[in-house]
Amino acid sequence: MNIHEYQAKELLHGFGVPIPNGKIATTPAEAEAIAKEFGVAVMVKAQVHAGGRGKAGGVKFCKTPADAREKATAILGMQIKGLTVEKVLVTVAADIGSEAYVGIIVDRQRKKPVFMVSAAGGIDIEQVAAQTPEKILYLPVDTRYGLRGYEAMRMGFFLYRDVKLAKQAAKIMQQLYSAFMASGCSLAEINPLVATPAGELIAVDGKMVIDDNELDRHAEIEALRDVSSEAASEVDARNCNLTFIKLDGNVGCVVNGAGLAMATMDLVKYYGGEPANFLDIGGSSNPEKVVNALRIITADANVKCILFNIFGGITRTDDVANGIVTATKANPLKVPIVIRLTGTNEEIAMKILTDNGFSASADMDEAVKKAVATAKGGKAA
Amino acid sequence: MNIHEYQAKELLHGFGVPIPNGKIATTPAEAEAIAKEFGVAVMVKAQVHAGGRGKAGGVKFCKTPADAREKATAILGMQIKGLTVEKVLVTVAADIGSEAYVGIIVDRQRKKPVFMVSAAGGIDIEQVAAQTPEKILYLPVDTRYGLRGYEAMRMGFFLYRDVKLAKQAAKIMQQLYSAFMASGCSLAEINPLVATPAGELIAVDGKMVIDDNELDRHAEIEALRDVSSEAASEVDARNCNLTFIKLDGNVGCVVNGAGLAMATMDLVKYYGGEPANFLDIGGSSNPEKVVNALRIITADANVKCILFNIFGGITRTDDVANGIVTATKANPLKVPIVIRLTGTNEEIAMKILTDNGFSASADMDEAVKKAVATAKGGKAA
Amino acid sequence: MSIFINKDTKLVVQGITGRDGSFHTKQAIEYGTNVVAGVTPGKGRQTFEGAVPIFNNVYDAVAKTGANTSVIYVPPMGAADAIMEAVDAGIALVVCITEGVPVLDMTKVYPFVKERGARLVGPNCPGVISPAQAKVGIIPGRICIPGPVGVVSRSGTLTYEVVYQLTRAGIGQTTCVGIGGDPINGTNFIDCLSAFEKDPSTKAVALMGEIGGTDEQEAADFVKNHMTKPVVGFIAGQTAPPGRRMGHAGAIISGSAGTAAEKVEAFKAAGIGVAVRPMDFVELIRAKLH
Amino acid sequence: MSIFINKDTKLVVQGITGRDGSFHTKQAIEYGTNVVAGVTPGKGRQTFEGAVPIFNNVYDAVAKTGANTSVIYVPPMGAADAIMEAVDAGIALVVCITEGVPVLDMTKVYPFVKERGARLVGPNCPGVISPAQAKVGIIPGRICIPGPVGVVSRSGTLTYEVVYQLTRAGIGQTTCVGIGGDPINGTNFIDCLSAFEKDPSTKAVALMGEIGGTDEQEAADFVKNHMTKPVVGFIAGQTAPPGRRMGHAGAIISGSAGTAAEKVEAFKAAGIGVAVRPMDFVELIRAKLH
Repeated sequence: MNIHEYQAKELLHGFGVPIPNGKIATTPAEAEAIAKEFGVAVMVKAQVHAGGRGKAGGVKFCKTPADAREKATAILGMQIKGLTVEKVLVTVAADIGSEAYVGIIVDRQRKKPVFMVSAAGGIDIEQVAAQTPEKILYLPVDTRYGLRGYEAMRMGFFLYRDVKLAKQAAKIMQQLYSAFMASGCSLAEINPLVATPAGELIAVDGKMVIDDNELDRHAEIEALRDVSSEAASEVDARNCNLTFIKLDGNVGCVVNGAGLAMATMDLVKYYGGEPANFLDIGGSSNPEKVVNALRIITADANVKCILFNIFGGITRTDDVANGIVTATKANPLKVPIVIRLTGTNEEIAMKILTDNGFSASADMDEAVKKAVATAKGGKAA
Repeated sequence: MNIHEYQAKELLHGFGVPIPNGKIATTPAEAEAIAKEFGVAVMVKAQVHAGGRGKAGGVKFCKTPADAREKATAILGMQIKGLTVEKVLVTVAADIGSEAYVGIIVDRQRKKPVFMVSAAGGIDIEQVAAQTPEKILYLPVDTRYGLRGYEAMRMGFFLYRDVKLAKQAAKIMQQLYSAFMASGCSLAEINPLVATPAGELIAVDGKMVIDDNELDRHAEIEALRDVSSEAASEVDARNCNLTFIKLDGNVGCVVNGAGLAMATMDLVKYYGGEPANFLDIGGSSNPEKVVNALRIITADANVKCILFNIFGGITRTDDVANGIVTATKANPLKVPIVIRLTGTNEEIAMKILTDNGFSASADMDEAVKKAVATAKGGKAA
Repeated sequence: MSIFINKDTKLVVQGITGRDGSFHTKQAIEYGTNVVAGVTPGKGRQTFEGAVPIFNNVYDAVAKTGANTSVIYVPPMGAADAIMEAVDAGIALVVCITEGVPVLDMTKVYPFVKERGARLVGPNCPGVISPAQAKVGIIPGRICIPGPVGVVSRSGTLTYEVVYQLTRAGIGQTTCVGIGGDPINGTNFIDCLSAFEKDPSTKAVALMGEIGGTDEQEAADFVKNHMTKPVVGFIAGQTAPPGRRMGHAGAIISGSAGTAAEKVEAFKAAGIGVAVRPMDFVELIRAKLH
Repeated sequence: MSIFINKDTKLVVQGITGRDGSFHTKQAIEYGTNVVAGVTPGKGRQTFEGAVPIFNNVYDAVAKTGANTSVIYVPPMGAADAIMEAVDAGIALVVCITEGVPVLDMTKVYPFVKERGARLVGPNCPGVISPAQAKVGIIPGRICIPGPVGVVSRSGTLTYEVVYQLTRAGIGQTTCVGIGGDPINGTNFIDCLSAFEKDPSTKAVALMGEIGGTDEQEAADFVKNHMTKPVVGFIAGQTAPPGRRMGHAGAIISGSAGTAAEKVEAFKAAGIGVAVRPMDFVELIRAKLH
């Protein structure tokens, strides 16, 4: 789960990380009032779940309150990577001496959270990584022992030669690590970590991504979710425990398991079709999930044919069959459906479908071919 | 460092452990008022750093407020193992269904904190351990991973067959472990952990011992220290960073290092003398420590001779010599002194002593023999 | 022969009385797996289906039944604890089916399991099956037959698909292992390839990978340098849209690695046969076997 | 020959600029120890006494100087961290002099050091000296001479006492090790006895124990079953008053073990010569050497 910059910074601040003063505005007038209150130059920053805000014009420096109003007017309502900006963070503009990058992410290879720090911070950090990898220090943390003091100091000295700055940085590493672990993060970043000319460190931007699997333990984090900044169909799918990503094709796919879902999409493409979506109904199944999946897919007017590809393991195919029958009784389908079912309780599922006038096959290749043909203009039973 | 039962229980309660309602009284009238406020039968319990309070008559059941006043009158001012009772805990008497023992201690052999739990709780738990060891479950905790849920449940089921009680107990184990780790304990005990007839668990008595080495990190725990319940000379010694235990002999010993201090006492005894104390001036030395050591030892009227046995490693013998000179200039000694010094900066130390009219030897055996003889009636230079 | 599980497997089911646990335990028993015990705290001294004794914890189950393998169907927040309990109780192979285990939990579970020399398969995996010998997890028994092919896969249902096609073509399996697709899992491709290489009954290996990470590339290296047996591979996600990248850190740590094209290249460079469609496994494997 | 340290020891001093660190580093250098580096965060690029380069951390010290042994003089709250840093940086032998290290810190340090196959001596110990070769810690160099006796002790100054008496009697030492008296320490009697048994120069061992715990009894068992070389032992605290017991738990876990009498009995049963007074070592060891 993504949270906004201002939320991430507040969380980090709760663990002691120094951040510039800031408040949220949803109107230009609010932005102006906040800038007036602060009485210094501010940044107005779009709060959306998308990278590259700065390059898209969503982050602006404002010398005066009137300036803040004007910039907020431009940014609020702006579209960034398909998402509408509904809030801006108005925050005191820091005096910038130098900018460092500090990130922590769970690394598959090392099977640990890994810190990445670089004195060459800012928006071009990926280029630094690609072109001058020696400018990045990678430091894996053994979570059994936590981040040890000497590791934090090592990062501090990698970023700053000055011992006072190095010690401040080491402290921030500990605070960032605590926030990362306590909030169940898969990613936390401070970029830039600014050293002011006065010798103070301050987190000018912050980003946190929460492991969805942790949310059951962290009601306070789940409460930070901002559904207004996500695509409605994806919010709907998530509320139904489905993984859904909208695409541009016309074959609506309902599959169980991410691997099989991807293989199904690959096969649709292989046979000349275009998938309309990725949709994984997941493991443990119930008929309700299928009803929701059909509702979400049929909301897409591009879909010309619906393809079910279900291979039952922990998913019971009879649950899926019951879901199809229930959903189509309540809302008769306007597009043809091709069903492929095999595995757990396959015989029961086939009987349910046949009894209700559906046909189904047990062969994936055959079903995909048929769905592609149907979407191109043919018709399924 | 020891803390009182009421302090330990408040600490445990802060981590969620259920405890009976209770308040501290320093006068019988207060005890009566508290009992009246609670409106139920209470226990009046002496708060003193000594085991065996119950057997010494320091813990009493009181049906009425008048009863509480009477029992408090008897207990306040009572001596238990040489310590005067200055406070009593007046606490709601729990309804007792069964009594379990739960303790956690750092174990040298396993190099881990080890839980010990037994359904046969109460004051005779050592007998249970000696006679029916199978009634105690030992569970070492790997602090890298913390107390895991299944370990806590295993202890819960060892204590209670009923799943509800087992789960309550498991939760209390987690809370106790958290309190143990967060407070820097070397010991924490709940004894008895009472199961009420209504099926609730409650910690009726609690004990915590804090690792002195942790106190620098735990100002809030250091603040719980009750110097009124410790021997004045030991409080004085601790404040001076000295380890001091008073004994009954007449040879006052000032030694650096616990092993050498014990070996010195052994040798005093071997040559027919009796040590007046154990006193370790520890590692890193400064003259101040010696001044304080002399003050504490000379306060004991039994002391007939003072024996210094210093073997300098990290302790510098010149620091010790300077301390002796300074202390005796300020407060001339009334008893003879025998000095043995060798090791780091020995030549400088010898010169300091000689210049100030002291004699000193480098041989332990000789010095001990001389001190014993002096204490018996001879005289040192 | 087979890898990881066989006729000597003595299985304890953690979470045996839950919805998934009870359903799949029945299936495992029907399949002929030696299910010796179940664990559900508070249900000790009961029995499952009148046949399998239930214990309050894995220690008791191991002490009383000699269980050597465990399968886990407990809810995600308790899965890490269940894995560590099994390993602590002396179980040598733990198969964790549970989906949704927090990845930070796994950062502690992984070294815990390694320290004790046990093997974990999963979490978030379909488990292991050695056809006609034992089934530990949720891979449907009826889609497998005994034979010479070792199967290893990061995905669940895609594994079933391929195994089913092999079976329909009369090509049986020594063992099928679903290693799971979570960021941190206990057993990787190389562990399985190495075991298949050593298993005398396995004559060829089918490997199903996915986009993301570099496990497939490392597997390809292993095949190139350490395997004598033929391997056929597949990568799912050729047409998947690029996932939303995770901050700068995600980009830095993975670099350009993880695309399907790159993985297919690595396979080819290692001499691994590449199945374009799942059904292609049949002909490719058949050719390798002859 | 010797154990743990010798002419090849390349020492890094953690906390080299502190009061104790600087004092004892000078002594170590005077003794002829090869002190290659010091560590004090923030003082990197300076030098100690114009001769020893100082680094901000142990990694840099190891990378630049090839240090293989570390000695720690940092304050107690930072000692656990310093030990782990040294081990992480690849140091094989870490000697921690610091007194007052919280014991719960050590419950994590101990497995950390073991996991990485390093050796920790201490904390709260006087260190190690191999006379005429190297001195790591605070054992005064002038009280030692080279010779055939291995010395191991739980206490600091008592060790000096015994070593000094041996030296005055002309009996030299291979290595003297103070293992420290803290509840959890990195190296115990058995580790040292085992090393002395293997060291060809060591002909006899002097062992100084104390009341409390059961380390001496275990050492006696080891001597009985695994040592061919003669051992002479001493137990301090024969006349010490019983310590205040630590709750019921303290009584349960230690039972009746730990008295001086019991330990002396264990020594006698294992054929260990028992010194009644520290000075008795001289005659007992002399007899064993001839």
